[in-house]
Amino acid sequence: MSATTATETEEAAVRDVINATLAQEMERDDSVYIQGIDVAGRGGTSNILKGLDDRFGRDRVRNTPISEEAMVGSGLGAAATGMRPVVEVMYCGFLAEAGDELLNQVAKMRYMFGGKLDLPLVIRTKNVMGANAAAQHSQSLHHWMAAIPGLKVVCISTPADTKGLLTAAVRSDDPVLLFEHGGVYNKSGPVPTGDHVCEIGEAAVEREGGDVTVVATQQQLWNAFEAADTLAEEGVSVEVVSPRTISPLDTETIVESARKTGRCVVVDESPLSYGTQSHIAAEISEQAFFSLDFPVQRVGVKNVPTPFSPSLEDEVVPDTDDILETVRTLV
Amino acid sequence: MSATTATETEEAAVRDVINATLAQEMERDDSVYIQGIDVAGRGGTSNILKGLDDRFGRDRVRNTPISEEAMVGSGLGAAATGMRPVVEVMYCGFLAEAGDELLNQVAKMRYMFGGKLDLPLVIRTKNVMGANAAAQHSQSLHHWMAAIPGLKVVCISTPADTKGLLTAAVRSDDPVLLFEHGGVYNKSGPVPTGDHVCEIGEAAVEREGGDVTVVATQQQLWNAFEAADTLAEEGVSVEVVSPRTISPLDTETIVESARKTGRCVVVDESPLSYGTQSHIAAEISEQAFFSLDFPVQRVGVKNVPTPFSPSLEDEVVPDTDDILETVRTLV
Amino acid sequence: MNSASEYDLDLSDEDRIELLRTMRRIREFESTVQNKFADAEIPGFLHLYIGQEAIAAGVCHALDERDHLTSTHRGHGHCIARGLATDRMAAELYGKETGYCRGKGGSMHIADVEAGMLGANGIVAGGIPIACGAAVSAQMRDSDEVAVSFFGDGALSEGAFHESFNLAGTWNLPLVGIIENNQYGEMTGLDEQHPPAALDDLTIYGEPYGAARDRVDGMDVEAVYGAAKQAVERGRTGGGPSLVECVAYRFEGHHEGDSQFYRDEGEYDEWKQKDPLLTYPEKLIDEGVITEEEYAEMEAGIETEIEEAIEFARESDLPDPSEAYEGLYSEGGGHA
Amino acid sequence: MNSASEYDLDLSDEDRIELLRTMRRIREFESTVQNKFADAEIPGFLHLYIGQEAIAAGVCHALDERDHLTSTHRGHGHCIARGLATDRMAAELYGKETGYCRGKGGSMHIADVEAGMLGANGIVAGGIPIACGAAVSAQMRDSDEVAVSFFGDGALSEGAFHESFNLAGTWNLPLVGIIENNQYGEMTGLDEQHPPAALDDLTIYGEPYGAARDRVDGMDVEAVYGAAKQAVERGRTGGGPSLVECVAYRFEGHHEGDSQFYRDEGEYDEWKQKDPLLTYPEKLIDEGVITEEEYAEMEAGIETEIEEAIEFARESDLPDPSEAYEGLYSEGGGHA
Ligand SMILES: Cc1ncc(C[n+]2csc(CCOP(=O)(O)OP(=O)(O)O)c2C)c(N)n1
Ligand SMILES: Cc1ncc(C[n+]2csc(CCOP(=O)(O)OP(=O)(O)O)c2C)c(N)n1
Ligand SMILES: [Mg+2]
Ligand SMILES: [Mg+2]
Repeated sequence: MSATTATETEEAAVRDVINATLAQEMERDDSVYIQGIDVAGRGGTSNILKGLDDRFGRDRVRNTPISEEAMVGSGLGAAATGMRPVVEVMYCGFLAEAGDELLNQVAKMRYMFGGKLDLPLVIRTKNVMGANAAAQHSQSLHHWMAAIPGLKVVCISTPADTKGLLTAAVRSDDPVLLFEHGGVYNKSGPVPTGDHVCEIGEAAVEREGGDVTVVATQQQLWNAFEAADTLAEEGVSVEVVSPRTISPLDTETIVESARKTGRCVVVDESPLSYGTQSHIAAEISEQAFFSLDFPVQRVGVKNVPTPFSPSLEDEVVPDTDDILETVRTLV
Repeated sequence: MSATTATETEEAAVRDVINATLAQEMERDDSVYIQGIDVAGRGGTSNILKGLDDRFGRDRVRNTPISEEAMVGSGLGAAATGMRPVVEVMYCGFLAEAGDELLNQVAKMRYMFGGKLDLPLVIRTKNVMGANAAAQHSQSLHHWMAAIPGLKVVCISTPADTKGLLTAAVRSDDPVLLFEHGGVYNKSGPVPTGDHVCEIGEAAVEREGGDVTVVATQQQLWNAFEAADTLAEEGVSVEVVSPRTISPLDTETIVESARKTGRCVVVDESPLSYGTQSHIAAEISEQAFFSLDFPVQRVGVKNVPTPFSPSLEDEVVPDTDDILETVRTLV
Repeated sequence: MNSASEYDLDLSDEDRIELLRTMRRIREFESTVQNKFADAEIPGFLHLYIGQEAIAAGVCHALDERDHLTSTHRGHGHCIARGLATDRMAAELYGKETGYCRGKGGSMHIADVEAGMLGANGIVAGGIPIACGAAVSAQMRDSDEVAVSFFGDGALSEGAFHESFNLAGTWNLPLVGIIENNQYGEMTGLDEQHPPAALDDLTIYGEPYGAARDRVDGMDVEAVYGAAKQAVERGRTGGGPSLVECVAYRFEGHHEGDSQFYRDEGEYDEWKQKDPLLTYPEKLIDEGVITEEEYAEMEAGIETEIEEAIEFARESDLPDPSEAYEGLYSEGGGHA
Repeated sequence: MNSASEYDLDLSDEDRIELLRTMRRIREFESTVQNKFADAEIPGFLHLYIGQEAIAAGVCHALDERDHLTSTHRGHGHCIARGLATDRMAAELYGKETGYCRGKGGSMHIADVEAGMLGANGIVAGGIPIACGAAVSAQMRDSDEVAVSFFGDGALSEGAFHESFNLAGTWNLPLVGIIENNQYGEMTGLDEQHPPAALDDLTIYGEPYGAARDRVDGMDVEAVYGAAKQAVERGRTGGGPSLVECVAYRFEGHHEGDSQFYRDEGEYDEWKQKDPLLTYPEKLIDEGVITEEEYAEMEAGIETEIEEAIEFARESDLPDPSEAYEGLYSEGGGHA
């Protein structure tokens, strides 16, 4: 099954799409509920959930104590017994508080138990980079979760994806970690108005091009669009690929593009060592080896935590210029 | 500074080298102490620490409650205030219980505080694969820790390394995660008798060869030796490289070998997606691109938790045959 | 510490015989797999429940089919008391495809979610948040289901216990925690693992959460049943969480292979007097609930059951290696 | 809830003036950076301590130079009370190279380990295990140092609190926990975050650990001092851990930008009556410890100090971008 084709679209921002999609799924299925810190009242840490408490009641939009282990672990237990919890973990760095639940329980339960058990659990969290929030709040950790077999890891980047992927996540019978991004919440774009489901595990070629493939996620996808525009003016045709799902990764789509262009840049906000870029680059290098003109280039964070000061954070977090510069070394 | 040259050696097993090295460092420096579950009495989960309690007293070999957050977090606090704790986390899967301490505190404290603070903290844990211990106890997680900038991650494989790397770890002013391995504890080999320190961040070319480079860790390093012997008989000369430190990775040594042979296999027990192999392969593919005859091959776990049943675990965990088979596709 | 007399028990003779049978079946299963492990027929780890049978039997007798439970690394007793089949359990221990987890889980991960058994767990305190979630689910579905979590004394030191009970207290969840105080966490005694304030009564850990606290003789199956029944009833009727400490003893090593260097002189013998599989049959025979002959017959039947379970396990096939890549997700395997 | 009269206070006039000065300096710093944040001079997050000044001032007055402390996301008050320099603090908030963390940490991570200040912490309860470790270190080095951890009411729901205090109780560590009950965790009231059993006295969370429990008026700096002094003394003399709840109120938003939709009618005004920066100067003036003029002079001096601190911050340089790759390890940067 591929992404549902939906013709009608309307313009919306990612933050509103998340809200509307959760509302849609809560309307559709009584067993869907939300829990997390300040999800009622405040509407979650980025106010994304605003109004859902009034609409669906405090029983289905539940404020928890500050207890990530209990939030995630109880979500798992509820998912195993007939509910479809959507847990909000405010910042991705707080996932580590529920480290055991994620690594040893959520990811392994179905497999360890012989594959028989549906676990319709969604964990929403957000990557944050570029907001001067310092090392504990400014993190990108989708790669860290993707390194755990048993967790499906999705990164949302565009408004349309947001609807398609979040809908798929809530309807999935597997645990899905949905990484939102602080720098993407206010991005607007067309969103299909009808039922719109993106298959988890399918990448999207967001722009076609022939000279260079840029694989990019979240905020960096938007930077890649910008870079592609600039490069188009320079006569360089960039194909922009959004992995959308980080695990399981759609290597086929990515590798196909790499075979076509022979030149690839992977841009992501994880560290250059053991980050998303390394894995994607390894897959491309292996599978498109004989089609590559140049080594795959990785753009990311040079293996430091995120510093607070704007002058330092700007240095550390990739931007459009970094993408431009890197692409130019290949053409 | 390179590894100290020590001429005299004696034969010893990894488990005994750990014990002796910790004893040596505790003798040398009063601020070194051990804490963990059952470290006194039992001598830790694999009896590695046997006798250290009698020798150094219960004050320096401290049994903790079953509280990984407190074990690791208090280790950090003690390291910041004049002690040199060596914390044992019984199985690497239990690291996740101290997820916040590792990701947000231990790894980031020095950096966030402006670089001024020494944190001489060692966390010893073990990878276990092939012992029918099932998914929660049978894990390899050095890649997961290596994905966190700020943690030095060391994998021990040979008895000589064990002495050199553990000594370096205890004397280091940075947090070091030392991954031991259940399948390596009883491996014997020559160990320098004098003071022996291996620089953290230096790989070792364990065997020289000209046809193929095999980069391998821990149990898989021993398998690689076996494979190299077999292949030598077939006329294939294998260079075996042990990264020793996984983070920061000594890409120079690895890439140099890749440039020489043009053919590489990376063998490790992390998952093929987002594991150690991917990062090492990405580095080789990028830096040795124009010297490679074939794509870098990755041998690892095909993205499932470790199953319990011997028939399944044997399938999942790489062995010498897997290495042989993979090398043979390249020559 | 409460004995059975403190509770208003409603046990018929059949119930009491059933309690005895459950305990006897657990003991027989455990002793048998202990031998098979020694013979290297069973791979991996084995944490035996011998000595603690009264806890699983007593608690599970207080549950309904619709209730949920989570267990520990020492989980065989809970599975048997919950009604899981010993043949599929044995097959799981042998790593066979007919096992409850198709060989993927082994001793530490037996589960049968349809039977409300949400799994043994290799992580200390790992089952508690899961049970807490089952309690949330029960509450949200307006059911009167209860979630019971078994865990050891050692689990009280894990944050997961505290966060779960704090949530249960805040949300008034039908969560029952059963502390199996077997005097040790691995090879370390309680006094090295808990503050003095808690040693005399581990249920003090439930105090901040407003959990109903009860402390019973964990070697007395009827006392355990009485305490569990109260706690379950409380959960079922909206009374919120409970924490029950069952004071007992583990007669075998922490896991098979443990030298048991840590036991105090005479300690074992003292506790052995209270072995529920000595005292309870005696009691039921004394009270005329069962005759010696009937008990011998029961034992023989159980021996046969367990022998057959082992036979079933032995004769079952190991899973095909390709099965390693199945069962990770709803759509199947793990390649990506 | 204890007031100052319950304690045997040993405060000289100088001490009391010092307490006032500390609180006033915190308030001035906070109000000033609040404005600078509104002017977009300060990047990132800002969690203000306004209303809670008596806690930091009272507790830190009970400490010696050799003691250690950990703080929270709301940490400026602890830093100032501990004696950190407001200019280097301001510079850190501005992300300047002259800041305590050379601009790497910002508001949530100010630290000065040499001054025993083991850092603010962006993770709720993140500082507690670290303080626990400082207490282990103090004990092992046979020093009489004490480790104090400040944390909010919300932190009591985190496993890290429980594991740390359980360890402290078991090992009899010189750990003092200061609960700053400011009535909210973010935008959610206490009653949604804690079981009813705990609401009236949050120190009940310390009961299982054998922590000495004390609950004081957190708007009364002398009461706080009295409670802290007892707790610190206890730790110093081998009496083990303590848990002190300081009941207070946060007058500003959870962080700057918070609409404060959640406050109950009249609640703010009621608490405002107890504002330590209204009541304490009044009291000291009433009691003749300080004159109005002296206080006005003190205030003026503090205003100048903080103005200069801001000037220092403004005039300092942003760190050179290359500094981003320094300071990760003892040997320097992060490349690998
Ligand atoms: C998080 C975690 N830490 C440590 C262990 C190792 N471990 C297995 S069983 C055990 C002791 C548990 O003690 P208790 O809870 O009293 O249960 P008992 O074994 O006595 O039944 C320990 C420490 C583990 N499995 N999980
Ligand atoms: C582990 C973790 N979870 C959630 C958060 C988000 N957060 C920041 S402050 C806060 C509220 C803390 O409440 P409390 O401990 O009472 O401190 P207060 O803000 O009231 O001073 C929360 C939930 C966090 N920083 N860390
Ligand atoms: Mg126990
Ligand atoms: Mg608060």
